[in-house]
Amino acid sequence: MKVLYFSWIKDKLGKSQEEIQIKDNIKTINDLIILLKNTNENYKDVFKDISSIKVSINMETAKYEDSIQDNDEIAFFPPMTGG
Amino acid sequence: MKVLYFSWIKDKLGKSQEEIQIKDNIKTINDLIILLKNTNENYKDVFKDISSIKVSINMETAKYEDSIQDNDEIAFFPPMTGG
Amino acid sequence: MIKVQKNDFSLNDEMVLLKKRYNNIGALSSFIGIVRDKREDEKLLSMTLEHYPGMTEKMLNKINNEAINRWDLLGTTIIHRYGKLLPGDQIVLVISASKHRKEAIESCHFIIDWLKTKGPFWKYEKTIDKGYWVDAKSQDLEEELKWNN
Amino acid sequence: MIKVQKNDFSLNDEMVLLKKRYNNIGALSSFIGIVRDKREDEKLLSMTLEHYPGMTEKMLNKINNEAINRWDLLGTTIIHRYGKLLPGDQIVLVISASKHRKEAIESCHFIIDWLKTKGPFWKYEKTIDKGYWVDAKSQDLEEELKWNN
Repeated sequence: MKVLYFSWIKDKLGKSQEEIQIKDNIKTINDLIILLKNTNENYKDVFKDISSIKVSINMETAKYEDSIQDNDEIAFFPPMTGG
Repeated sequence: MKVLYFSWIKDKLGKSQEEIQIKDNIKTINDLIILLKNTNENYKDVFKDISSIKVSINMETAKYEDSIQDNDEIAFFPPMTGG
Repeated sequence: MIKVQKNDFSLNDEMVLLKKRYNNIGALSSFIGIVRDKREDEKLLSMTLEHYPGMTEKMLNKINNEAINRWDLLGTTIIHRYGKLLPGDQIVLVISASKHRKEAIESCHFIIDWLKTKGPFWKYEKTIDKGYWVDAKSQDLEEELKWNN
Repeated sequence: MIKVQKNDFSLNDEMVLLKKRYNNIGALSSFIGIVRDKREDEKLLSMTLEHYPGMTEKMLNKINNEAINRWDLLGTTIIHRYGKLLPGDQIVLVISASKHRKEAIESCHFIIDWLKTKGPFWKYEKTIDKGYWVDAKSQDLEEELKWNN
């Protein structure tokens, strides 16, 4: 699974994207966040308040409870500031 | 008193402006319209429905009951269509 | 800045002028009115704008000042043409410059709505057969009234 | 027509394009967003726009289609830049062309409001001392919500 990070999330993690191998128990975005938070302190820090973090699945805005599959492209980013 | 006409009013009267000598009994726009209607059939026709005619005194939108003086510039025109 | 003129105008030139004159512009909102090709279903040949010289400048200044009083603006441009225009010709230009978008967009909208009902212009449209003085639209009055709140 | 690009754009060129492409345009409404000179009270050195390639095009098309569905429009243009920009640089352009002014003005307003909260862009501002990721404004969300009625 390809996971992308933007803005201050990218800065805090020190990377803009990564490949993550997910197992069968990772069924939703929420599950993925738990997996990431268990990796190291950086992820724990980034995802400590998920109310300020938006997520997309395959470039469509998504919710934390939405299902994900291994070939999905997931992105985490703060609220958009276009225009 | 200088009186100006615009749009179809100008066309119907066949003139865009004229000098009118007013006497002391002409105190308001309403009085002026009565004076004009008594001049000839053209004026009578133009002013038969004054709800569709706007008036200005010295280039400021005015009402029919507003007072006028001999040195004022009066204009009659249909509702504006700017922009 | 307001101008009443027979000649055409350039949106680009006016934008450049505004940008030179004011610092810290974050939003530029503009509106251009153009002569359409048709009058109802008839082909339009020309549109002639008659105006009331002197009163036009007075009213455009009034509209401009009203916008400046209502919104936090950096600068505005209003140019209104008169005389004989052809389909595709530009009639009117409004630009509002401000720090933030809301002020620029709303004031630009306001100015063009007020120009419709308060700018002393009258339009004469010519088709192949006939000429018509354009009637004011009741919808334009409604658009004006929404700014009274 | 939507474009996501690093390079600058020309309002004039885009207007000319729209006019060539569509007949009977009566109203052209435009909005340009520009990098301001300041961040709060500090002098701004640059603003870098990060975006999400692929999703950006998807969202801009979505916003454009929504405008076309909601209003009777002849054509629209949305150009959004990314990369490093300096104070005074243009960020975004929206143009709406329609027969009548109300449709052009409202749809242009709608598009820029939706771009603010739905365009996958993030702004990094640099001052002399520091760099800041720009927070989304709650006011922008309110502006977006008014289009739900």
